[in-house]
Formats: sequence, C-alpha cells, structure tokens
Amino acid sequence: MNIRLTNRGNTLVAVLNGELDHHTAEYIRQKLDAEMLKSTTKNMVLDFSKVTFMDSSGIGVIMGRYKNIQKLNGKMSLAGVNEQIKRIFEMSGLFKVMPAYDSIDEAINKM
Amino acid sequence: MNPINEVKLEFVSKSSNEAFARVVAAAFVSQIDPNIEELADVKTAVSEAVTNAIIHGYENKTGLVKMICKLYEDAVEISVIDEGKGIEDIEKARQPMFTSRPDMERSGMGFTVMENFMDRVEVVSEVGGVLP
Amino acid sequence: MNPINEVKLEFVSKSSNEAFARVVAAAFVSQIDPNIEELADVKTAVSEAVTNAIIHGYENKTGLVKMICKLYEDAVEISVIDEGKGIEDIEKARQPMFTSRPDMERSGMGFTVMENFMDRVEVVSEVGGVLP
Amino acid sequence: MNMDELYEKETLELIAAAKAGDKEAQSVLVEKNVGLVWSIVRRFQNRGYEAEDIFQIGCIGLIKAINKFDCSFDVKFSTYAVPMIIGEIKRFIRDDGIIKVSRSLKELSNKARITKEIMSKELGREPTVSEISAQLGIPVEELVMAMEANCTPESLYSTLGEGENSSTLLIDKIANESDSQEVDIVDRIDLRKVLDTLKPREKQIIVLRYFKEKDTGSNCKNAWNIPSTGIKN
Ligand SMILES: Nc1ncnc2c1ncn2[C@@H]1O[C@H](COP(=O)(O)OP(=O)(O)OP(=O)(O)O)[C@@H](O)[C@H]1O
Ligand SMILES: Nc1ncnc2c1ncn2[C@@H]1O[C@H](COP(=O)(O)OP(=O)(O)OP(=O)(O)O)[C@@H](O)[C@H]1O
Ligand SMILES: [Mg+2]
Ligand SMILES: [Mg+2]
Repeated sequence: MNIRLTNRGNTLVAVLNGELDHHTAEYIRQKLDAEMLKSTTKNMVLDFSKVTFMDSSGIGVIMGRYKNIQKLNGKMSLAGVNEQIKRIFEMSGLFKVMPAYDSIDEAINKM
Repeated sequence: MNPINEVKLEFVSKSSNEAFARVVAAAFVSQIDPNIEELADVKTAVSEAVTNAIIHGYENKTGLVKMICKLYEDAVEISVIDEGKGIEDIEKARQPMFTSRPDMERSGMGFTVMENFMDRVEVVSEVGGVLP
Repeated sequence: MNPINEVKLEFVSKSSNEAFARVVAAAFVSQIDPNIEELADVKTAVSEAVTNAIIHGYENKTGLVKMICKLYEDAVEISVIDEGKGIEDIEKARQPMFTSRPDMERSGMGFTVMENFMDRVEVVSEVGGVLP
Repeated sequence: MNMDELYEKETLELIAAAKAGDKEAQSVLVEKNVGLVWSIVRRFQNRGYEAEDIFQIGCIGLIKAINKFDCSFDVKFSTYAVPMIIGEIKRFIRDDGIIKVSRSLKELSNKARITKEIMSKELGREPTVSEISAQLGIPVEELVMAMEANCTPESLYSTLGEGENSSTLLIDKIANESDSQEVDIVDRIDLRKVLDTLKPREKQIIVLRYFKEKDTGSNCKNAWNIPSTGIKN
C-alpha cells in the first residue's frame, strides 16, 4: 500500500494505492494525519480508484480522519470507489456522512 | 459429510500474514472456479476473521492463528481459529458497530462484513486463554 | 537462529494440491520480494518435493503432506514432509536419473532439480510406514 | 561389471573421443543424453519460453559438459552435466529474471482487471477465474496470486515511510521484532515438535533451503549461481 498526497487549494487529495487492511492501515493513518497537521488544508478527498482490496479496517481509518476533519469544520469525500468496496461502505452507513464521486475533480468541484 | 479436499494453515499472528492468509484462502477457493467477486468476498471475510484473531484474540501479542479450509461438493467452509482471550458476549460482538476497541479506530463492522459476504458465519468462543 | 516468520501448511495428498502448495510457498517467499526467476525456482523445487511425497511417499494413496515455511534474516527454508513409505537409500535416490518408478515415466530428476534450484537440500528419511 | 558401470565406461570412452575432436562421438553422446536434457527443460516450463528454445540452450550446456568433463572427477557424467545444463539455461533467462515479482504481479493484476471487464461485457456475466486465466494464458494459481498483488508490497529492504531521511529498513524492524516475544512462540511450532509427533519409522523429511543474500542489490550473483564445484558428493 502506498499513498500519494497533493494539496489542491485547501483540500488534501490522497490517492491510495494497493490493499487497505489492518496491516497497512496504520501507515495510511500516520501519513494522512502528519499531512493534515503540517498543512493548512481542512478538507480531504480520498481516492480509492487504485485500491484493490479493503476490509473493515478501512472504515476505521476513514471514520477516524472524518472525526478529525469535523473538528476543523472541514469536509471529506471519497472518489473512485469500486463495487466491492462500495458494499462495505454501504453496510457501515458511511455514505450518510460523506459523499462519493466518480473522480477526484468532481469531488473537488463539489467540495 | 466428509470434505472432498481439506487444508490446514498455521501462522504467527503478525499483521503481515493477513495478506498471506487471504492468498491461501483464495487459492483454495479457486478450486471451485468462482468469479472475481466471489473470490473477493471470501478474501474480505477471511481478512476480517484473521484481523480479529490478531488484534482482539491475541491483542497484538504473538500467538498462532489456524485456518482450516474445507471443500464440500456444494460448499466451501473456512474456519479461522485463535487461542486468545475469547469473546464474552458473542451476540453483542456480532452486532453491527459494536467494538470493544474504539480506541484503535475499529468500527465494529467485521462480523457484519463476514455475514454479508458469506452465506453463513458461525462464532464459537470460550473466554480465557490469556497468553503467557 | 529463530525464524522471523513461519507458517505451516497441511494438505491431503491429492495431485490437485500441488499447485496449491506452490502458491502458498510462492506467497510466503514473496515476502522477501524475490525476482521472477528466484520465485520460479522455489516453486519448481516445492513442486518436486510435493510430487514426490504424493507419488512415492504415499504411492497415490491418501495421506497428509506438511509444508513448513520459515523466513530467516538471510534465508528462506521450506520443509516438505510426508509420513509415507520412506526412502531406503537416500544417496542413490538423489542421483540424477535414478528413479524407482520408470514405469510411471518418472525421469529421476526431482532431487537433482531441487539441488540445483535451491542453495541447499537436506533429505531425512526412515523406511517403514505403510499406509493403513 | 553391471549395466550401469558398463554404460558409464562406454560414456567415458565416448567423452575421450569427443574431446579429441571426434564429431561422431560427440553427436552419439548428445543423442544419448537427449532425455536428460528434456527432463531438465520440462522444469523450466511456465516461464514464458518456448520449450524448443530452452532445449537448444540445454544442449549447449551438455556439449560444454562433454568438453570439460575430466575422467579424474570421479563422478558420473550425468552428475556433472546436470548443473552445467541448468547453469546454461539459467544464464540464458537471467536477464529477464531481474524483474521483481512484486512488479510483475502488479502488472499481471492490472491485466487481469482489464480482461475481466472486457470479458464480463462480452459474456454478459462475470467470468470465472479459470476463464480469465485461460484468456491471459496463465495458470489459475498465478492469477490468484496476482490478484493479491499486494501480498507483500513492501520489499523487506525498502525503507519504512517515504521520506528520504527515514532510514529504518523494514527488515530492521522485523528483525527487532523477532528479538522479543516473537521468539518463543515461533520456537513452539518448530519443526522439532512436528518431528516428535511422527512415528519414527514413518519419518520422511525434505528440507529445501533457499538462502537469500541480505543485500538484494542489483546483481544476485552467489545466491543463484550453480556452484562451479557442483560435483561434490
Ligand atoms: N478473535 C476474537 N477474539 C476476541 N474477541 C473478538 C474476536 N473477534 C472479535 N472479537 C470481539 O468482537 C468485537 C466485534 O468484532 P468486529 O470484527 O465485528 O469489530 P471490530 O473488530 O471491533 O472492528 P472492525 O472489524 O470493524 O475493525 C470486537 O471488538 C471484539 O471485542
Ligand atoms: N517422499 C518420498 N518418499 C519415498 N520415496 C521417495 C520420496 N521422494 C523420492 N523418493 C525416491 O527417490 C527417487 C528419486 O526421486 P526423484 O524426485 O529424484 O525422481 P523421480 O520422482 O523418480 O522422477 P521425477 O522427479 O523426475 O519425476 C524416487 O524414484 C523414489 O524412489
Ligand atoms: Mg474486526
Ligand atoms: Mg520426483
């Protein structure tokens, strides 16, 4: 699993690549938190288009970031979620708190 | 009914073995020639069970996780077993969003995911067995 | 020296499990990110050992084959174990072109291949154990 | 003198003749060992080469073995020839072998994803793993592994974290872990335990060892070379 981070305006865009499970979750968590701490961004877009596997550990990572961003009065959204992962998000009611879009650009436009 | 094929895997409770267990389960299940979605379902369910064994059962200490895969004429059965601390209240544990470890950013969705991705999930547990 | 990681696999001596054992070994070895040739070598060696267990050890009857994979800092060790009939003369068995089953179109190259594809091959055996 | 010895003696005579320049003797020797070469070639299948090509390379190895074999070696010719043949084949395919598995699996997994998309459109349903693997021309096992491409995405030798200055190698971390509590449990599932449970008369163990140089740097010399003194025993 690796992660590519870029700032677009006051939105942090994170492209996740690989498998998001308990083993890789900690690394992703650290990367995202470190970036949020040092930059002035308050919104976040997580791009899942390159994520090949995810289990409930991924929900934990997302919900954890969501809580932090709420404290900053920021917004969070998802992009490029495939069917398999979408099912897990639906199960956990994640879409009730953040929207998902087809692409990063769309996510940023609707931010 | 006796299984047509059966394999048993034992591994150390390291998080890096989660992906390993998934490959093994996927390789076993591919005997029944599933499609990619079905395979992904099995992998996700196995991942949940193995992760639970590592973080809840053994609380990240070192222990052995067993995975037994059985192939029947019309079904595949995968058991993930740990000898860790056990589950006190299974019914509660299976509820969506119940987690004993919110501090670890767990969402309490593991069992729910397993139930949704497999046809049947059985949980058997005895409390006890704290690692030496 | 203690291994950094270790897994144990047990499977029924069915020829369809040969490919399965290869995947498991390959998945284990890929922890050290080998190159394609190295991985192919390991898979071939494992395949030879597992095939021997099935056809010679158990003579195609049903038995259990064990595979233990260990990761050390600078090495991977894979053991393939059967409880079949055993090898009478190990030195002879290891010679290129020696086979006890020319009738089965075996070429007697299994051990030679293992030796050449791995850095070291140990063979331990006791004769006996006919399957019930 | 038994059949084996007779055969070996005849071989030695042919080798002597071949080394002295007798082309006829050389081709008789090659002919006699065609089966040997093929039985090695078979072990290189599924690596993306034509068997016939590998066979030709194997024969070059065989001829080298004929030319280099010395009757004073005190081993059977075949014992000497096999590592030479394998070595020749490996040198031939080594250039491709440098590709890391992690990378090739990732490529394959991408291919599999695309193939799957195309096939499900064509079939009007999800293709099964065997259908996809047939389409890609790879065994099902390869496909299953590839789809778990991130099985071990990080090389043990890659640095933790991405920053230039983070110099902790993953291998160090794992090595440290293994110093602590990891140790005793691993001990418990030790081979010894398994051995103890086996009835002694039924013991049969084959240990394969695969040493990996700690430095996986660009060349993988010792680890994979056929030892030039491959004629011990
Ligand atoms: N193997 C186990 N040993 C002991 N307790 C367990 C085990 N598996 C699950 N549990 C208990 O059941 C609870 C629910 O498990 P579940 O997998 O549904 O959620 P979670 O692991 O807490 O969170 P998530 O899986 O979403 O990350 C856990 O919080 C834990 O208390
Ligand atoms: N697990 C085993 N149990 C009993 N005998 C064995 C076992 N493995 C090998 N042998 C004996 O050793 C001989 C040599 O094994 P080797 O793998 O080199 O050749 P082979 O299996 O006969 O032929 P090939 O591997 O080329 O198909 C076998 O013919 C058999 O007699
Ligand atoms: Mg869980
Ligand atoms: Mg053999």
